Amino acid sequence: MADIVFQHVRKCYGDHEAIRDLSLEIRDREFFVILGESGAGKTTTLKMIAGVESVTSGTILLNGRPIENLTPEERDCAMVFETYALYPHMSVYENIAFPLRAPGRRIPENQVEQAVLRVARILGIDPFLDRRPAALSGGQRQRVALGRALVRRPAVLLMDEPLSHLDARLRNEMRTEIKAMRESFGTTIVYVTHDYSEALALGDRIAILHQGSIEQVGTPSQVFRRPVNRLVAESLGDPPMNFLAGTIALDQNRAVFATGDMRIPLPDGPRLRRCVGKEVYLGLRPQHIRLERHRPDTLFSLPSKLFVQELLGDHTVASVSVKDRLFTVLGKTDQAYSIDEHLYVTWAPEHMYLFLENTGETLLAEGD
Amino acid sequence: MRTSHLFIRVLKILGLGAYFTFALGPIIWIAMMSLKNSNDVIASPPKFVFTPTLENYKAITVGQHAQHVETLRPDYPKYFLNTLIIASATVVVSLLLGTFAAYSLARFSFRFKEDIAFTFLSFRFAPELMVILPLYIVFQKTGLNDSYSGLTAAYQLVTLPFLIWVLRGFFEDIPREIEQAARVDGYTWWGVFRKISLPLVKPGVAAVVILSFIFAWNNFIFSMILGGERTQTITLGILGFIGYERVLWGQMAAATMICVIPELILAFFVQNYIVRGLTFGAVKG
Amino acid sequence: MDTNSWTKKGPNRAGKGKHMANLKYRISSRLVAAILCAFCVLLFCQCSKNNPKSAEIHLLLNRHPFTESILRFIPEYERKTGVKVSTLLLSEEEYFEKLITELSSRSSYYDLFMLGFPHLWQYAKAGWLEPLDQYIENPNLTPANWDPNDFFPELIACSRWNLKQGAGMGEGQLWALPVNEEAYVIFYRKDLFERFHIKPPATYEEVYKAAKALTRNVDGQQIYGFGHRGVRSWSTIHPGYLTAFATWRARDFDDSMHCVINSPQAIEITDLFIRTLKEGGPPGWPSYTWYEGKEAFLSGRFAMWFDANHQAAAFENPTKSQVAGKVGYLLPPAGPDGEIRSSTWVWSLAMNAASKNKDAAWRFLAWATSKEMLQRTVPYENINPTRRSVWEDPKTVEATNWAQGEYRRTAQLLLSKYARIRWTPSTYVTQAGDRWAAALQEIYEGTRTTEQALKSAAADIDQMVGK
Amino acid sequence: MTGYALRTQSPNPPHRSLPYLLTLPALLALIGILYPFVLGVYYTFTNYILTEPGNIRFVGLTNYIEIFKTLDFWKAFSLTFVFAGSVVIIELALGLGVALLLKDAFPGVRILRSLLIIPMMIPPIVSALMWKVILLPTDQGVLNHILSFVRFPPIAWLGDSATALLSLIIIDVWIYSPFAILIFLAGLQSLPKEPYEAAKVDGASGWFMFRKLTLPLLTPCIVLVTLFRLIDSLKVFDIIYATTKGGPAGATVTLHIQSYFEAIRWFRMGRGMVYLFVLWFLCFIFSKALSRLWTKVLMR
Repeated sequence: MADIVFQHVRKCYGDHEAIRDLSLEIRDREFFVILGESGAGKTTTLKMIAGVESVTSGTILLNGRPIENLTPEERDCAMVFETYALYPHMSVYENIAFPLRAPGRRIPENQVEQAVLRVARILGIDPFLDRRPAALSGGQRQRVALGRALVRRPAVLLMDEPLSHLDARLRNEMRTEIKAMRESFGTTIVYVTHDYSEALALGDRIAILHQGSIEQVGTPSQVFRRPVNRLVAESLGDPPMNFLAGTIALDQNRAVFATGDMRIPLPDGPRLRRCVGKEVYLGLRPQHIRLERHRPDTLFSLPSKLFVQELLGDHTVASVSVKDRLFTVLGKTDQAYSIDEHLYVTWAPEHMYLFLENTGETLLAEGD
Repeated sequence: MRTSHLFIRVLKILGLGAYFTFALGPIIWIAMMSLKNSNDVIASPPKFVFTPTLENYKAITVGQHAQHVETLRPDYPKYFLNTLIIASATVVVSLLLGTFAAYSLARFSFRFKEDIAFTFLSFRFAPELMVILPLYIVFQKTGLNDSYSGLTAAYQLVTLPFLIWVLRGFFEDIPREIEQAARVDGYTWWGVFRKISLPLVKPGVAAVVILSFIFAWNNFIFSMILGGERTQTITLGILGFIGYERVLWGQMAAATMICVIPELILAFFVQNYIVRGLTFGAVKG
Repeated sequence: MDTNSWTKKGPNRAGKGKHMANLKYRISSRLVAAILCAFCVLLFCQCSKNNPKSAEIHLLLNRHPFTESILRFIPEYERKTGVKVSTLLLSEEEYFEKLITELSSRSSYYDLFMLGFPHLWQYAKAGWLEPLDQYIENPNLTPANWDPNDFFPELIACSRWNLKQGAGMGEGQLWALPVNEEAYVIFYRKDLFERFHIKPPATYEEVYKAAKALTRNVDGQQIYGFGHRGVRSWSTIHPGYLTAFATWRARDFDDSMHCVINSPQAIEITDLFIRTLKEGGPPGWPSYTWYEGKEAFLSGRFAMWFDANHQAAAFENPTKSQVAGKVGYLLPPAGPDGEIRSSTWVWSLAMNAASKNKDAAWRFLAWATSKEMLQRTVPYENINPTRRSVWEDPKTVEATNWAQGEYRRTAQLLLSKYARIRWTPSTYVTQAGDRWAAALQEIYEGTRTTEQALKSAAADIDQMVGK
Repeated sequence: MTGYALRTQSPNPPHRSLPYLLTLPALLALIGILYPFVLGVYYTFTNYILTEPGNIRFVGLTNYIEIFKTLDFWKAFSLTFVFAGSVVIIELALGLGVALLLKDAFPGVRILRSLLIIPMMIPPIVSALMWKVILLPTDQGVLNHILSFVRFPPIAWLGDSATALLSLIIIDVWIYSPFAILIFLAGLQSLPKEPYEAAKVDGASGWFMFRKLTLPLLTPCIVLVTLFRLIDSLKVFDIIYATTKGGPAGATVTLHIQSYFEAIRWFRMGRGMVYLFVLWFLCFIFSKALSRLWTKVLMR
């Protein structure tokens, strides 16, 4: 029903440029996730779509029609705010019915009631319809906010970190619910989060936003497996990717990653050869690294020393110092090491990432 | 630990007791004065024990026919009504004008915003005496003197800047996202203002209504100079108990006690809003 | 309607239809109602105003036995003449502030108002008062039995001035008609004087000694010997102090309008007077207004009280006074030359020169100052009438026959012999008096010596006068 | 008014002119004062005597120079400051203290809160008159009478230059501290609970929480109370007019009272207006400073 196109959109607050030259295409009925750390401009982007923040320059097209000069009520958007922004002086019922009673909609009161009750039933908040938001728990408030957004089948549903204030269990639960619901509602959804797992789990496509600029747009597997730069790679995955500084050198006419006196061979290719002598980072995801007591029989390993190890049920998280850096390693529970034990980290060659030090550009990604 | 807790409790009660003795002592004394006859009221040293009489109240409301006629026809009810009309009209007009201005100053960004806000405040700077004589001439030329509308207009100087500044604070306190949510839900700024912002600042409105009403009710110089025989207010009415050859302290005290009643009633009704509304913080965010 | 429904956590009222009753229209409808109410009220006020009547006069009056009693007869006047009379009655302080605003803006709204001689001089000089002689002489406006010669000649003289600063009282136009007069006596407690064997004082020295002697604890109650007004106002100067001051042959201004309140005689008597207050008076004298002093005397706290003689009406009223029957009336003491010189005060009614209804105003003025009306105000404590016939009327005699006729004797003596306006005619009386009173407070508080305080006051007053 | 709400940039209004349209009616309602004000300022440069309205001459800065040369002016100037400073500080402290005590619910608190505002409901000029009766110098006054029960010698209060200003401060505090209490109560009631719970968990003392949490969160309230109480107490008139009229011996002559004497009682409008203009200017300076603070607080 609705696609959204950003064309060179800028947003400034005084001297501060919150969004710089944003161009983006969100397809009809897509679950589009915007991922970024706080302050990246995610909420601003959403609010510009909703029309509660103005656009400094550039154009936003909704179904091909520029909307940046329309008032919020003229755009058919609904939004779930991070703070929920429930109306404290209204009951849950009134909160959910509020958008339907907007002067432009003129929906008869009996239909309003039907719609509210239907949504409430789906979200499981029908027992609280008479309460005020203050008397609800966080999860219930979140569902009211969701209900208020969904009750009128908007063309675009905007969700701003709707799960961030919930505890872990509820968060997972709601994530599943949202995922299930999106199928039945069938609107374009723009979902903002700082949680990569939420992004990967929910999004059809993900945009990684950093300091007001888009770093990469792609499907979850694209952005996860083939990040365009170090920033994207770093922001997806928990614990985040490990990095080791070094240079690309030529060793026996092959490109190698050189750090100290260690040499790690790299897959050959013209691209890497062109970068010989450049400062780079080697990137390894924690779940791709294994620890060995003895020097493994592979070139893809580095000596290290165990710093700390936490046992977390089915797996362990270990911190080991590799050269002067700490690496995080996810491993199995059956492996227990002692502090300061000398270990080797090792990995499969196809799991190596390589990023340029100065621009962060990806030289090597999974599968290359 | 426990004893220090108890100690603090006792200290708190003592503090409150001291303040309320200070605040209510004179009120009680005025109430006692209002119940004394003309002899007891000027007794020296002052009397704490006396035979209470309602003659003062009777004298100022319906008049009295004692052998020594002290009041003519009591004008006090008229003053009371005048003040009620003027103070209510003042508050209503202030609310109508001030709420929008306060909202605008709290919510929108526009050129000269802070200057406009300060200008509003600055209307309160001018000492009454500085403007009263020229103002009187203006009023006289426009026929506004000795009229309810004229006094209502003049009282805006007292109430409006105050109302705007306080309400502005309350509006600023509404989380902006609540209003944005309402915009997204399909309401114009006016709809948001009416359905969301205004109901949410009810406690603020309640607080400024009572305070503005009090300011208007108590005004002295404006009502003295700009008022007249038709619009004489309660403040002058009470001062009128200072006669040429005697001061009717008892009647003055009775008039003072009656004068407080409308404000107390208003405060009582409005207090629900103030106290409830002020728990607003719990709902935020 | 339930006005605070949103704060109310009602029982769980889940159910159909109930939610429909929302507060959607409540606020707006109330707002509209409020707007309508406000505008209706304002509109109504505007319309009800400015409704010109053929004959209507407006009076601006201060609270005074005369005005309060004349108000009773206004309905009668309206019935008789068909003229509508509307009045604004204010307490003295507020009254003069309102009056100066009205007059200085040349408002024609109020036709008649009350004033004392200092204001008479000020307003007459400013051209705000209508001269009255022409009306008195006009037989069409003044009834034949309205006898101008019945007024005490001294009081009529007080109301004439030729507008020359520093002189000319009793000359020139008649600017107002006197309705009440007061002169100053020392009220004293006969019982206390007898009990402590003190002779009623005949000189200011004796006043001082008596005051000191009587400032004592009597039957467990602290008594103060001597009381006088003390607030920072020219009205503090006017009664006892100016009487004493004049008795020392000291003057406020010399013939060339230089302020001479720091002359040697002035310093001498001021010194004595303030010393009397300080050593024989109540603490906190600078906060005493006439009514606080009067109430102190009424409740028996002062042995002497130097103020307007008509206060006797209250002192002799047993329902109001704890000293009824114990009060003596003492003529002001004589000075070094053996002469008594009392100050005096006259309340008068005057006409606004800007009035648009002068004839109607004069008719009312003539009615209000007629023998009949002045006589009718006496029972309402308008003591010290300004017409001889009223003063001598048996009814008045009966009403004022306090202390076995002592009151009437002193009043008569004062009026005929001793009481005169002791201020030099000029427009500066209130200004000079205010400043002068501040100087007395300085002396009392000891912040300045008598000489310094009066000298600096005189310099300031000279500056006010423009010398 | 607690200032902890998320404060982002104000949004642009829906129409560029809307904010002006919304503020305009209120401005227009007040703008009528401008003409009298300008006229008042003009009078400061003239020799206008109230009783000589036909004889207004422009005299330049003469009035200012004459007045600034007198000691009386500077005395009134400093007295005004002492009075305003003391009442604002006392009312802030008392207001905050009592508001803190009344913040928590306990039986009867609602009645106390209602009773609290009564002093403010009486016209100040009447309150002052009543206080004058209470503070009468000898044991004629009820306060001295009560003090005499504990063998305290009578105090002349308003009648003594040593205690007159103090008495006026007491009266002013009595009338207006309910204003401060009311505003602080409003502020305290809307404080967020979370930071306090966090601080309690951290074992912070009550004093610490007050200093580090309550005071900063209440800053807008404090600014508001200071602003309005400062303006009004610099302009104090009613209560002095009703009690001492500047006496005894000039112990309570403030700028406003002196201007009342000059302009209304002595008819010297030109000089009186100078006092008032100085007063206006003081209000202006202080308010400017305070409103800067207000904006800063809101922007933090």
